[in-house]
Amino acid sequence: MDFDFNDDQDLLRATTRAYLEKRSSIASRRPLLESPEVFDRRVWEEGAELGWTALLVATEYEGGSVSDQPLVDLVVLAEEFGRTLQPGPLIPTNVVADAIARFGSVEQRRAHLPGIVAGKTVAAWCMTADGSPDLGGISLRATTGPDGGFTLTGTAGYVHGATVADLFLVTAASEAGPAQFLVPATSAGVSVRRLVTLDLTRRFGEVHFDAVAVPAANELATGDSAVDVHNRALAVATVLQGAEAVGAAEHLFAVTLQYSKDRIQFGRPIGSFQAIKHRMADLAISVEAMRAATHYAALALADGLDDADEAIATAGSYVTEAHAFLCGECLQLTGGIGFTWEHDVHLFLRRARTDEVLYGDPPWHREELCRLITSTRTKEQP
Amino acid sequence: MDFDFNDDQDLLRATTRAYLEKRSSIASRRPLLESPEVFDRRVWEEGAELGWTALLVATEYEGGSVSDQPLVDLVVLAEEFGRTLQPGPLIPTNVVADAIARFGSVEQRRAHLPGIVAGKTVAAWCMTADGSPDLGGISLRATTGPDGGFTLTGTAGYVHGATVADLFLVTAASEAGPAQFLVPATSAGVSVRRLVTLDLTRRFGEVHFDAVAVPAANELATGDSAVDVHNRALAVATVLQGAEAVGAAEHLFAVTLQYSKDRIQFGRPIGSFQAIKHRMADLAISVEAMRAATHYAALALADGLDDADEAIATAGSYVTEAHAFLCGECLQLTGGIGFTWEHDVHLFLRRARTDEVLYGDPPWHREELCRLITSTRTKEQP
Amino acid sequence: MDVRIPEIPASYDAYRDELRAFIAKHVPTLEMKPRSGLRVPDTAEDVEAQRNFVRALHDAGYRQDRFQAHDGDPFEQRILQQALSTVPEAAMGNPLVAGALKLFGTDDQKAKYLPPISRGDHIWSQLFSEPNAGSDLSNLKTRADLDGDVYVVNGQKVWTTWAQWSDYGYLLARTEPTPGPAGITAFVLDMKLPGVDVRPLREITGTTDFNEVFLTDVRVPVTDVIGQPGNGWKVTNMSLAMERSGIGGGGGGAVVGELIDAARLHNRRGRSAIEADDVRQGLARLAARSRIHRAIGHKIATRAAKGKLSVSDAPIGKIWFGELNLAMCEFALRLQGPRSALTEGDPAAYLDGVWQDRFLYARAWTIAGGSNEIMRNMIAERGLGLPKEPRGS
Amino acid sequence: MDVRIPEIPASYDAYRDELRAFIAKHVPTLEMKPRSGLRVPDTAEDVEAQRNFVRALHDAGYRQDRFQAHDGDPFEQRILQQALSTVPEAAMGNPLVAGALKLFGTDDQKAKYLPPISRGDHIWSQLFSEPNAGSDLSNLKTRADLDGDVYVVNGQKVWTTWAQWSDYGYLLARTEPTPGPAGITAFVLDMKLPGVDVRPLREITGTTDFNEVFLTDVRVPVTDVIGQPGNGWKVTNMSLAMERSGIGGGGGGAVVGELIDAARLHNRRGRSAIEADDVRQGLARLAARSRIHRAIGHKIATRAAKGKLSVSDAPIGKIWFGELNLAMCEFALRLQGPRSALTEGDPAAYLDGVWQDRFLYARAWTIAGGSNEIMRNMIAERGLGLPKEPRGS
Repeated sequence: MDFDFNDDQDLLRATTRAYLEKRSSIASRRPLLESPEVFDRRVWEEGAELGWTALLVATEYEGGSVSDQPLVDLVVLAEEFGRTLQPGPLIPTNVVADAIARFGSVEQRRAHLPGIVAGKTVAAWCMTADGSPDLGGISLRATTGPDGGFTLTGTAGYVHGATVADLFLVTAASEAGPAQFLVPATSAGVSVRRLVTLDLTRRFGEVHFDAVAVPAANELATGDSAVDVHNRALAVATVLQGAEAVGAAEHLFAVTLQYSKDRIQFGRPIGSFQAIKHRMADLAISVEAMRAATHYAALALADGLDDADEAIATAGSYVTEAHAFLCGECLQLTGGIGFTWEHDVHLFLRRARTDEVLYGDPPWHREELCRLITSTRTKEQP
Repeated sequence: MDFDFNDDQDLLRATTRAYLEKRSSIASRRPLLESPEVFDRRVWEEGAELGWTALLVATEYEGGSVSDQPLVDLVVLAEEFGRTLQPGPLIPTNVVADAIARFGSVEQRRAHLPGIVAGKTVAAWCMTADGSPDLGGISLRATTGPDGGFTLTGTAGYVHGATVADLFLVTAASEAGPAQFLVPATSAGVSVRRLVTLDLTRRFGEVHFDAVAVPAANELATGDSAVDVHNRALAVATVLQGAEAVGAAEHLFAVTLQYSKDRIQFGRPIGSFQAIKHRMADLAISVEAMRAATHYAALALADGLDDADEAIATAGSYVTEAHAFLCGECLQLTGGIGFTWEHDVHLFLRRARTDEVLYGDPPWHREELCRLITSTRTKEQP
Repeated sequence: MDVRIPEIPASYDAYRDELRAFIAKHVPTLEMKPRSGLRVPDTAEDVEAQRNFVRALHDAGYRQDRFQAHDGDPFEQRILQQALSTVPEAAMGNPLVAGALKLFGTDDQKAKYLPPISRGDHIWSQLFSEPNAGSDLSNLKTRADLDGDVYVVNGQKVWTTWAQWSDYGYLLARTEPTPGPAGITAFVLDMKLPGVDVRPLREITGTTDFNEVFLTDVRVPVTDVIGQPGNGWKVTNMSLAMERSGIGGGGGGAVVGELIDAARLHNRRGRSAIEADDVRQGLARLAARSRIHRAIGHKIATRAAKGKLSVSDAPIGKIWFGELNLAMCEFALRLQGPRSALTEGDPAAYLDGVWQDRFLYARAWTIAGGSNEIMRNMIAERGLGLPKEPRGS
Repeated sequence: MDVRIPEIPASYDAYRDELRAFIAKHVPTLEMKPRSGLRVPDTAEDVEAQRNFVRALHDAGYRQDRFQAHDGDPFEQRILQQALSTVPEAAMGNPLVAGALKLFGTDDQKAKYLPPISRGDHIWSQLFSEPNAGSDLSNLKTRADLDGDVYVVNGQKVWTTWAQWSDYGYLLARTEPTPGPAGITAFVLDMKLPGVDVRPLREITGTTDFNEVFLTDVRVPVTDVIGQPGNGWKVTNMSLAMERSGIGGGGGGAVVGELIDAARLHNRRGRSAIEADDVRQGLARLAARSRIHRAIGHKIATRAAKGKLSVSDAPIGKIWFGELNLAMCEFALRLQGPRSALTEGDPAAYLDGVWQDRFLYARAWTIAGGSNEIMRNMIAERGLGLPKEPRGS
């Protein structure tokens, strides 16, 4: 029983935090909030040297992890990304790296993984058109050509990193069922429309595929195997999204706690008023719960525990919703000052509300969890 | 705009409260909590003289109200009944009186109303077998005999007052659709099983009809008209149930507020702790909301306002649920002392939980409300 | 028991028709995006267009009695209020001072200030909150020191709606150095006086609805005191109570209808969200809260008419509205699913992001004008008689 | 990161099988209804039957290390704990004192008291709370005045589980007249001493799980002080922390399963409740909270193992469990619809009213052992470093 990070992971956290505070703090990115692009490719490449894109990739493709639980290592990074509201597509790039590393052919791994690991290839995940994880939500169609290649037509929505991505992992409906393809952003017929989002700290795109020709060699999976790719990607994304929320929540809670100690009204720190104190206690409980849920999901997925699916659905049910609630409470407790554009709390709130809906919203994960626990109950109680 | 009781209603309240405190206080009924019967027929007959059973009945049948809004008068009584957790079947007896007065033949009115008004005839309402207001939940079957009479067979559940009732209003499925009958408790084949309930202050029964012969003259309504009777009865019961909850909540809140001022911990009244204060404020808001919802529903039903259905469904959605929550909060705030059998808070909590499910539980009323508001929206926005 | 208000006689139909036609003809098209209701214009042109519209209404005889010392014909007033409630272009500045002037103003002040508010000639704002006097308004530090027949005002105000376009401010400042409510005085402040420096403040919505106002050696004539010196706390509480019951009095019915529309339009797992039981239950909960809001309003109006208002009435109304409004916005966002991430300016955003803006702005109702925490304290301490929180040193 | 505990080797299968067979053979059939788990027996015969069962377990070598000064074989202990966790007949009295004795007891005390607890020869209860010292335990008024080599104890205790069947009590009393935590001393109290008067207390559940204990001139030898005189607050806090983390550490998985059963069985508007989206969402919420409860337990266990427990850990576990347990009971009642009105003794009551009893008893977990309000204060003040509530005079 050691449900905590190890020393190497603590070191990874310290290194990452120091780097992000120096090179990509929230304050340093303030001027970019309303600009078309906020991603800094140099930061990404420097981050790649710190392991941002390497953890889920084997050493033979230039990757490497700090522990034998690479996903847990990645949780450390995602928490730090959340804490500082990073713009970089840590989640989609690693989802794509993981998919290629686990499901790709040797040629595909050789072709893409070293670039991703080096930070040269930014990857994004085109899940569905409507942003729901249900594969029924795919609008993309893949038709097979005479040469064995494919033609992709349709749209993928709510794609984090689409505006800067070099490579897309694209889920499409093919004649053989769902299928995944690796599509370079430079392919003819690919275009990206930048979305205007509530979140100001990241950029999302709608990716249009207008008869995009994809060689057969770029097919990653098809049929049942494509469903596996999708489910694995969704599980990894849910864990990492939870970890970003945990990092953000820990930070915003700490800031709000400090504010409640410093802000004097009626001659007393507002944190001395018991109604505020009990709400802070409730938020502290909720942060602990978010952390426990996320870390357990990471561990269960990393080690392939029997209850990994339930653990993922639990994290998806609870964490982003609790985080959004926490941001609202922190805004309320920070009062008028929190209501200003200049205070960071709205950046956290805006991002938290967006996090809730990116990889299956909490009601979606709850339906999953209900399905899982009721099917188990049937088995146990025939 | 005068959304309050008038002077005559205030007088009715004062008279009722004084009588109940003298003749039927909670303390006086303590020894009966676990006895088979808790209803006192003398109290009921004396109450009849105070108008408990007369308000919805016309003067020609010995009835009479204190205002031109008899249902609002009755809300006053129901609030006082709730306040002192009365055992008497105020709601069902008045529901039955109302049904006979509005839908009965002259003969039926003459036969039953004077006895009800005088307190000699205690009436109970056999709604359905499963306690749900859906007419699909009726297990009672009425078959027509060669003499034009009916034979009733089946069960009605969760009937308040069944153990002491002289007359039942019975809903059954007949060949002509749903139908209502007036069935004396002494009819051959009628038997009542007393239920063991969470609520200790009232008695409920399951009424069994074993080939009970009912003359044609006792048929109150059939078909569409029977649905009207049912809906009207449910509306009246929902309003009065809300009023009982309001009276109970007002009293329990006042007791708990006083306790929070008197109970000293850490050298201070616990009501001086802000976390407690804010919860008391929330309960005060909730009591005001319960009151406003119930009074508006009573008014809308009494005056036949356009939005009466929505008003009833609103009260049914909110009031009993808010009341049950309030009782739980009062138990928590009264701490260990409230956890003892001797303290009254559990009697309120037990009754509140029962109130929630008697005449359509809050989810049932919410589905009604949703149906109503969505159909209106369709009309307005074609 | 009765909540009916007298029906407007058919003889007023002509008045209503003329008014509607007048509004339709004169209502300006502003540059500014309406978003979730008009808040505060971005440009002087828009302000001038609004001002001209209000003047035109006034000059045509459409005068709201809340801005005037005398009341108009009640039926005409109701028709006017109903018609203008859907025309945010007619709302200009913060008219809170009108109540204060009516209750506490001198005859000269009433004559000088009320008609121009009514006509739209003067735009007003309210200079109450300070950086360290938010929830604890009585802690305000802005000083007004008597110097002959003027007060010299120094200090900083914040959360001032419309200050950037205001002609006058309803100012609270401290004329005695005692702490707390005593020693606070209410003033009329001419915003064009030297030393008044207005700096617009941008909020989390991205819009600029509020301002900071810096006051440096501003010389305010003693004749611009409202009520008596040192009496400002009483003047304020009366006008704040009016504002809070106003906030609490708004309806919510229209908004529930909008939630139904959103639930019908958006899908969940392949079917319309409105078919899902949890969505239906949630809609009904909000609809019930909205209807109860109206019923609570009837209760408060009844007590007001009988002169039996409780100190808890305004806070109850304000909390109920603020929390319901926020819950509706959150519900609307959740109905949109992934699409809720899109906001104003994105062609695929639902209703051009109006719910996203409302969601962010919703906190203005739970924080401003006395936060819900302060409102709960008022209910508990002044309404329920629970012991007061000790003030720190 | 790892939450696995070493698998129990197959070599222990025989031990487990024998234990199960032993329990099945010896577990008594009590007169008392089990209801929501065994709480406290109503009759001396039931107590004796339980005692014989615990003795039989002990004498057969099945000894739980929490009652003993030394630890047993870890695998055997795990098997024993798992097996006994589903056998409430083996739980007898309040063993909180065992931790206090292990940490603070003299060798004589350990030798005298620990083995009989383990064997079931002595039943213990905990004499902490008083009518005016509930949340504010440090306000306790029970006096223990030194008179030669005995303390003379006077006072009243309440909420004492099992006192009516106890041989010994773990008593807190004040040996110095100073207010607050200082001057409190922990004692072993022989419940058979003259002046100990136990009066069973009936709770809202209708059961008698607790007692009042009146202490009048009870003469307790100085050798029965646990730890040092005046040190009782420290002794208590250590044992309460152990109790709270125990409360927080329970699982909830089985209960979620019971909710699924209830949702399948009961109908809503003509179909199984489990088909309704709001029921499914509600079930999933509770299942998630239950799983998170376990994960929080792993976090706390990890910190405990590293000696890095936070003062917030036990309160977080206790609040989470208490609120989840109550929410599950409320959910189970609501699933039953009208049937939820029926309770123990009614043939139509669902599972003979077990959920109704659990619902009422649920408040014991949110009030007793430090109410959730006290727990929130501990988290805020001691965990988060927020200012302490001022104590009144």
